[in-house]
Amino acid sequence: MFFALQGILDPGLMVLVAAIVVGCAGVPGLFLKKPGTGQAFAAVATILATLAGVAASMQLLFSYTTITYVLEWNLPFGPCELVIDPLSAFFMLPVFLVSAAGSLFALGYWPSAEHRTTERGLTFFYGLLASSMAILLMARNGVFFIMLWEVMALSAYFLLVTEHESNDVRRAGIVYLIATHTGTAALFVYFSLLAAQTGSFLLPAAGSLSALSPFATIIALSAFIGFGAKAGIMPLHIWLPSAHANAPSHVSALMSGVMLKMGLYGIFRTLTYFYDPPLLWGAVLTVTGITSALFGIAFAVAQRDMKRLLACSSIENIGIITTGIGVALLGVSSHNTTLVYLGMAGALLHILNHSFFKPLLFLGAGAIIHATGTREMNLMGGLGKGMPRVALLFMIGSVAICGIPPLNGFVSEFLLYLGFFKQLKADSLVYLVLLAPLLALVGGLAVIAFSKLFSSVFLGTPRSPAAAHSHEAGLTILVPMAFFALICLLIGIAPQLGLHLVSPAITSFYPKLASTELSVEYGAILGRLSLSGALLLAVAVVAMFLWRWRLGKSPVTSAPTWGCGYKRGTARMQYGASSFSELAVSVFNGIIRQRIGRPKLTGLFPGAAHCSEVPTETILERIIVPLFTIAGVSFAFLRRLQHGQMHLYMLYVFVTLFILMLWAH
Amino acid sequence: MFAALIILPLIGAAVTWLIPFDRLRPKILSLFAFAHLGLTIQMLSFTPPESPGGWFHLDALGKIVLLSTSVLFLTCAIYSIGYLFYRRERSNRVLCVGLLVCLSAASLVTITHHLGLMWVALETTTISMAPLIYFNRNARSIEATWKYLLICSVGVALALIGLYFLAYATIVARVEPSLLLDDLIRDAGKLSSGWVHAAFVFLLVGFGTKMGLAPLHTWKPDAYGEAPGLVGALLSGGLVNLAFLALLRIYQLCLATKEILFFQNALIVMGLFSMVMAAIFMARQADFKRMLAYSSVEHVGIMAVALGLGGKAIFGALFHILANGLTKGVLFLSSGNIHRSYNSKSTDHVRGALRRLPWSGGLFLAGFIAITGSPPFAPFISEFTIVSSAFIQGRMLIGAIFLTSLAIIFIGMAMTVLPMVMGEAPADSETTSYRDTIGTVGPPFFLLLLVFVLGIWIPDPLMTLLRDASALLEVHK
Amino acid sequence: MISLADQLLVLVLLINFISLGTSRLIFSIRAVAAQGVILGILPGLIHPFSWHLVGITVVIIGVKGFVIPQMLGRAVRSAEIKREVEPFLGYVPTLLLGAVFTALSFGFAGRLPMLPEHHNYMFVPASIATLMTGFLILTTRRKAISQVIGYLILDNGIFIFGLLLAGAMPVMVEAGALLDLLVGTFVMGIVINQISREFSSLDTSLLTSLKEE
Amino acid sequence: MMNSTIANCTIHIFLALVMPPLLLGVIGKTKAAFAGRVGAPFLQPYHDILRLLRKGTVFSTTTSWVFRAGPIVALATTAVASLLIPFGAHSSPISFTGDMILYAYLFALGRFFTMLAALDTGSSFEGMGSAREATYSCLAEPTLFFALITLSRLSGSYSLSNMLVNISFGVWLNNGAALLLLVGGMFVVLLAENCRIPFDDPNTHLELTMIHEVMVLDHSGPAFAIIQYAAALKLFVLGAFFVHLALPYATGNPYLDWGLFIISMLELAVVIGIVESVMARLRLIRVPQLLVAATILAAFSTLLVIR
Repeated sequence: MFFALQGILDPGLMVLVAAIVVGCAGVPGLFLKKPGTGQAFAAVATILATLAGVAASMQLLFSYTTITYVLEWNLPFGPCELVIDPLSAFFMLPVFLVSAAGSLFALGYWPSAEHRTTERGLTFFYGLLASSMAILLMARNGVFFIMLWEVMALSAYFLLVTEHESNDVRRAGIVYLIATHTGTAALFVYFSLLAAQTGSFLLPAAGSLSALSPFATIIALSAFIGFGAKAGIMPLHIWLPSAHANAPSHVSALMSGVMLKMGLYGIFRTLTYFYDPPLLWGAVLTVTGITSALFGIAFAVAQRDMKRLLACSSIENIGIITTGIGVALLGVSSHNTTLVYLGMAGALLHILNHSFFKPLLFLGAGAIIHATGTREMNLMGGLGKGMPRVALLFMIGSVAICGIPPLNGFVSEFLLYLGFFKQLKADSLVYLVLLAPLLALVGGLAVIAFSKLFSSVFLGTPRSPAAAHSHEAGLTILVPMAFFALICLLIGIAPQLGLHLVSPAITSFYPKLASTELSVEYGAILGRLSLSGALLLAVAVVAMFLWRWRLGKSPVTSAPTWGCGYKRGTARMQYGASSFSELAVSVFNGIIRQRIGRPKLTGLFPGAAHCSEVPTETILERIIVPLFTIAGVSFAFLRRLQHGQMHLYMLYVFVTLFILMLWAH
Repeated sequence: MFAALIILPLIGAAVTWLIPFDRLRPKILSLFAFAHLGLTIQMLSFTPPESPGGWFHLDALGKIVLLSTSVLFLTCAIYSIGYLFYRRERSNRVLCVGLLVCLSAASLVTITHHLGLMWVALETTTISMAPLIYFNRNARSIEATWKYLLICSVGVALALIGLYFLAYATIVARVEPSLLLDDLIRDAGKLSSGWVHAAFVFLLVGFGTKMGLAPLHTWKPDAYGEAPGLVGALLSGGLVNLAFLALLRIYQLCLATKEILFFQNALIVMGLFSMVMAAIFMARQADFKRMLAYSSVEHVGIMAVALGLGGKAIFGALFHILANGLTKGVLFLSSGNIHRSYNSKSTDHVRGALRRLPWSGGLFLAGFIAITGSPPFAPFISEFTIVSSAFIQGRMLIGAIFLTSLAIIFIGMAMTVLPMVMGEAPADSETTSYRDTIGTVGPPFFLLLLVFVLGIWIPDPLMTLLRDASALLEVHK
Repeated sequence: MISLADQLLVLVLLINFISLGTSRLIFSIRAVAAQGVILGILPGLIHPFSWHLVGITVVIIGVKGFVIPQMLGRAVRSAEIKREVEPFLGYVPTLLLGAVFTALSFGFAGRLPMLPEHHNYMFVPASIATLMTGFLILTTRRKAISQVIGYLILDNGIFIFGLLLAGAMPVMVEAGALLDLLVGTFVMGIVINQISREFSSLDTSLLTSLKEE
Repeated sequence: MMNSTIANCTIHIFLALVMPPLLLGVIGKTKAAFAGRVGAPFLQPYHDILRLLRKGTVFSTTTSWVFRAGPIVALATTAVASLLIPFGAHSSPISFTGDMILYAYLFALGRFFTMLAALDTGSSFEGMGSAREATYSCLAEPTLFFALITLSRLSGSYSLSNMLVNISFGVWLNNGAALLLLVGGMFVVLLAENCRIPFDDPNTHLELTMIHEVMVLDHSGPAFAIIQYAAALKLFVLGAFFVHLALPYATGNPYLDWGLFIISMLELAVVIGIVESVMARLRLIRVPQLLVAATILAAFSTLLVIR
C-alpha cells in the first residue's frame, strides 16, 4: 500500500500522518521489556501527533477546502479515496484532543508498573482505536469505511475487556460486541444498496441522490440502525451503559467522547447524499432524539454507579444532538434556512462540547476510582477535602453538562432553543416549538442527576473508609482534566469561537448556508450572551470580595454540622446518592424502573436489615433478554434434528434427493 | 508433471508406512508436504499443457483449490510434528499414511477433467480420511467414523449415478459418449434436459453430502468433533473445497447446458438452509469442536449461495475457498491445542484460555473474529462481496436471510468463544503436560498471518488467478 | 440374449426381496454375493464379446461375488451375531414397501426419455428398484452389517444402470470405482470389528451418543 | 431619549437593589393582619438582613469551598436575572434575542449551587431539602417555558422585554383564555420557586417537610444575609414577570409607569400574603401533582395560541 500523492506535504497529509502515528504509538510498547517506557513513548507520540493534527485540521476547517487522496489498493471494490472536507476536519478535533488527553491520563491512571499484564494491550488498542476513527473520517470508499469501522469497534472491545477477570466486564463486552456487530450488518446493507444506486463503492457526492429513488428509505433506515446503534440512540443504546461503566476510565472517555460521535458522523454523512429528504426522516430523528434525551437522563438520575450515570447522560446528550440534526433536516425539507442553521449549529456545537466535558467527567471519575477503588456513589462522600482540585474540575464539568450558563453546554442548547422558538414565526412546523419545554425538562433532570453525582461523591462526610483515605490525583491526571475544563470555560465565555468552529461544517452540510448572514446575526447574539456571562462572573466576584471583607470584620468560628437534634449523627445518616434521587425516581416512576429489595421487618426489635435499589436496564432486561431466551428455547427444540440415529440421517439424504427430483420435474 | 503431483505423496505414504519410528514420521510427512507445495507452486507459475486426451488439465479453478489444499496441508504437516509429540501414547503410522494418500487423491481431484476419475479420487479421499477420524480409538470416535464413512459413501454413490445419467444423456443424444468435462461442455447443447436435470440433482445431493450442505451435513459435527485438530482442519479446509470444486465442475456444465437457473436456485435454497441450520445449532453450543463443525456447515452454505447468485458473487465464492480454508485451519489447530491443554472440549471446563494459553487462546479468538467476517481478515472480503452482490442484484430476501443468519451465528459463536478465552481458568480444571510451543503455535499463527494479509492485500498473481477462474464460471452470452 | 438378461434381472429383483425379508445376516450376505455374480454375468449378455469384457466380468464376479462377502462374513463371525433382531421397521412392512417401490420404479422408468432400443430392457427399472431396496435396508435395519449390505445393494443398483453405458465408462474408471467399493467395504469391515469390540454388539442404535442434547 | 434609557436603567437597578425585602415585609404584614396581629413593621426584613451582615459566622467543619460558593452564586444569578426582566412598561437594561432562555437557566445555576452548598454540610435534613428542591424545580421548569412560548407567540418577539412589555389589555381581550391559563400556571410556579405556602413554609425551621429554609440551616451571619436578600430578589424578579401577565396596565408616562409597577408589585405581595394565610401547606405527595397541573395549564395556553 502506498499513497499516490497529489501535491507535496500539506495539511491533509499532515492529518493523515498524525493519525497513523497515533495508531502506531502503542506498537513499541509491545516489544519493549522495561515497564512504562512504551506507555510514556505512546503518550508523547500521541500528544505530538495531536498538536500537528489539530493544527492541520483547523487550517483545513477554516480554509473550507476539500483534499482528496487515492489509496492504492487491489481489493476488488473500486478505487479507495481518502477525502478531508470541513465536516471530516471538524470531527477530527475531538478525535485527536481526547485521545491525546487520554494517553497522558493513562500514565497516572493505569501505570505500567501496576498493570504490567494489561498495559501493553491497552496502550496499543487505545492508539489503534483513535487512529481508526481519524482515518474513518477520511474514508470515502464504503468497504474501506466498514473495515475501519470494524477495526474501531473491535479495538474498543478489546479495550473494554481489559479487566476480563470480572464477570460484569465480560458481560458488558459480549453485549457490546453483539450490538456493534449487528450494527455492522446493517451497514453491510447500507453500503451495498448505496453501491447499487451509484454503481461503485465510493460514497456518493453531496446532494447526488434523491430520496424518492428506490431503496432510499431502506438506505436511510439501515444507516439509522447501523450508525444509531454506535451512537447509542434509543432504543439502540442497550450496550452503552454497561460498556462505558466497565471500561477503564480513559477508554470510557474516548468511547463516550468520540466513538459515539462516529455514529453521528455517519448519520451526517448519509444525510448529505440526499437533496430532498422527506419530512418523515427529520421527524423520526427528532422524535427518537428527544426520547433518548429524556429517557437517558431519567435513567441517569436513578443510577448509583458513577460511571453508569455518566454513560446514561451520554445517551441524553446524543439524544439532544440527534434532535438538533432532526430539526435541521426538517428545516431542509421545509426550506427553512434559519431552522437548518440553528439546528445544525446547535447539534455540531453540542457534539464538540460533549466531547470536551464528557471526557472531563470520565477522567474525573477515573481519578476518583483510582483514589477510592469503587464506582458505587453510596460508598463515597467527602472526597472534596482529599482531592479539591479534582473536585473543582469535576464541578466545572458537571455545570457544563447540565447546560447551565456560563459554560459551553448552555451555548449549544441555547442555539437549539432559539431554533425551536423561531418556529413560532415559521409558516410550517410551528409545533416544533413544543420541544423547548421538553428540553427544559431534560435540563432539570440533568441538574438532579449531576447534583446527585457531585454531592454524593465530593460533599458531606465519607461514607466508607475507602472514601475517607482519598488522596489528590497526580499531575498526569490533573493536566488533561484541566485542559478540558479550560476549553469548556473558553467556549462558555466566548461562544462566538464555538460558532466560528462549526460554521464551515454547517456549510459543507448545507451549501446554501454559505452566503447567508445568519452566522453574523447569531454571532452577535452570542456576543450578548458572553457579555452577560462575563457580567455574571463579575457580580459573583464583587459579591465574593464584599463577603470576604465582611467576614474579616466579624468573628468566624467553626463547629460541627448541626445534627438536627441527634446527638450522634453518623455518616450513614446523610442523604446518600440513592436517597437523593428517590423522590425524583418516585415522581418519574414508569420511565425509571428500579429493582427494590425491601427487608421484611418483623417483631419488636428487628435485627439488621438491608435495602437495595438497583435501576433496571428497561429495554435490555424487558425486551432483548426475553427475546434471546425464546430464541434459545426454540433452537433447543430444533436441535433434536441432530439425534444421532444414523438410519434417519440416511432418510434425510433420500428425502432431499426426492424433493429436489420433484422440484426438477 | 501431473503424475509427479500424484505419485510424490504416494511415495511419501509408502516411506512413512515403512519407517518404524513414530518420532520421525511427522518430519517425513512435512518433508513431502513441502515438496508437494513446491511442485504446486511450480505448476501454478508454469502451467503444464493439457494432457493428451484431455484427462488432466490444471485450469484456474483447479489451481485455486490445489493451492489452498497444499498450503493447508503443509501447515498441518508441520503442526503434526509438535502435536504428535503430545500423542506419543499411540502409533501415528496410519495417521501419516492416510494424510499422504488423501493428499495424493486431493491433487488428483484438482487436476483431472474427467468426471469419473474425479469421482474415484473423491471417494478415495473419503475413505482415506476415515481411519484418521478414528485416531483417538474410543467409542465416540468409532461412532463418528462409522457415520462419516457410511453417509459419505452413500452420498458419493449417489453422485456416481448422477455421472451415469450424464453419460447416458450423451448416449441418448447420440454424441460420442464421454465423461470428459470439455466434451460434455462442447456437446452440452444437444443433451436431453430430462437426464441432465436428474444428473444435476443426484450430483448436487452427492457432492453436497461430501461438502456437508444441510440437511446432508449430519455426519459433520460428529466427525469434526471427534477427529484430532489437524484432521478437522484438513476435513473442513481441504476436503470441503474438493467437493466444492466438483460442484464447480457441474456448474460449468450447467452453464453450457443453459439449464443453469434450476441449479442456481437449488444451490441458493440449500445454501441458505445450511446457514440457517448452522445458526440454530451454533446457539449455546457447549462443545467448541462441534461448534466449528457447524461453522463449516455455515461456510459451505455461504459458498453455495454465492455460486447460486452468480455474477460478482462468484469471485466471492472462489476467494472464500482460500479464506475459509485457511481460517478454519487457524481455528481447528488452535482449538486442538486448547483441547490438549484442558483435556476437554466442553465450555463448562474450558475457561480463561487467554490466561492459560496466551497464544492458542489469542489465535482462537482471532480466528473467531476472522471467520465471522470481520475485517481486516480475508473472510470479510469474500462474505462482503457475496452479500453486497446479493443486494446489488436486488435480491433483498436472500441478502436479508444471509445477514440475519450471519448475525445469529456471530452471537452464538461469541457466546461460546468469549467465555472460553476470557476470564480465569477454573480452579478444578485438570492440568495437563501441554504447553504452547513454537511447533504447535507457529503453524496456526502462520495461517492467521496469511488470512490477515489476504484481508488487506490480494497479490496480483492471485488476483489474476481468481479473475480467470470466475471468468470460467460466468454466463457465456 | 436380451430375454435371458431380463430373466437375470428378475432374479436380481427377487434377491432384493430376499434380503429385505430375511433376518439371518449370513443368508442376506450370500444373497448379495449371488446378486454380485449375476451382475458380473450381465455385461457378457448385452455386449459383443471382447477380452476387455471378459476381464470386467471376472473382476466383478471376483470382487462382488467373493471378496466382499468373505470380508463381511468374517466380520459377522467375529461379532458372533446370527440375525437382525427387531429392525426399526418390521419385515412385512419393509417387504410391502419394497414391492411398492419396485412397482413405482417400473412406472417411473417408463417415462424416462430413453433410447428406443433400451425401452424394452428392464435395466433401468431394475436398477432403480435395487437402489430403493438398498435405501430401504439402510434406513430400516439396526445392525451395522445390515447397513453395509444395504450400501452394497445400493451400489449394485447403480452398477445395473452402468451396464447401459457401454464404452462411456473407461476401464480405468470402472476399475477405480470397484477398487473404491472394495476398500470402502474393507474399511467398513474393520470399523464393524471395532464396533463389536467397543460395544460388544453391532446394534447401531447404541451408536447415538453423538448428538445435540 | 438616551438620557431616558439611562434614567430607566438607574431606576431599574435601584429598585432591584432596594425594593425586594419590602415585599417580604408586606407579605408578613398581610399575614399578621389576617391573623389579627399587629405584625412586624414593613421594614423588618431590612433590619434582619443588616443585623445578619454584622453578625459573626459559623462554618461547619464538614463544609468545603462549595458551601461558601453557594450564597454568592445564588445572589449573582438572581442579580443578573433581575437585569434581564423588564420592570413595568420599561424594557430591561440587558435585552437580546433569546435572553428569556438565559433568564430561565440562571435560576437553574443558582439552584444548583444552593443545593450543593446544602449537601456540603452532610446534614440529612439539608440533603432532604435539596432533594425536594431539585425535583420540584425540575417539574416547574417546563411551565416557565410554556409561558415563554405563549408570550413570545403573542408578542412575536424573542426577548423578555418586548414580550412582557407587549402584553396589554388589548392582548387580554384577544387571547384572554390563554393568558388566564398562563396566569394560573405562573402563579403556581411563582409560589413554588419562592418556596411559599402551599409548597413550603418559610417561617418554620424544624419541620421535616420544608424545602428552601432547611437547605440554608447551616448558613449564618453575612452568608445568611446574602441568602435572604437573594431569596427576596428572586421573589421580586419572578414577581415582576408575573405582574406583567396579571396586571398589564401602562400609561404612556414613564414616571407614572414606575409608580404603577411598584404598586402592582405591592399588590402581588398582598395577594401572596392572603394566599399564605388562607391556605395550608400541601402534603408532600400532592406537591408534584399541583406542579404538573400548572404545567398542563401553561401547555394548554400554548396550544391555544399556536394552533
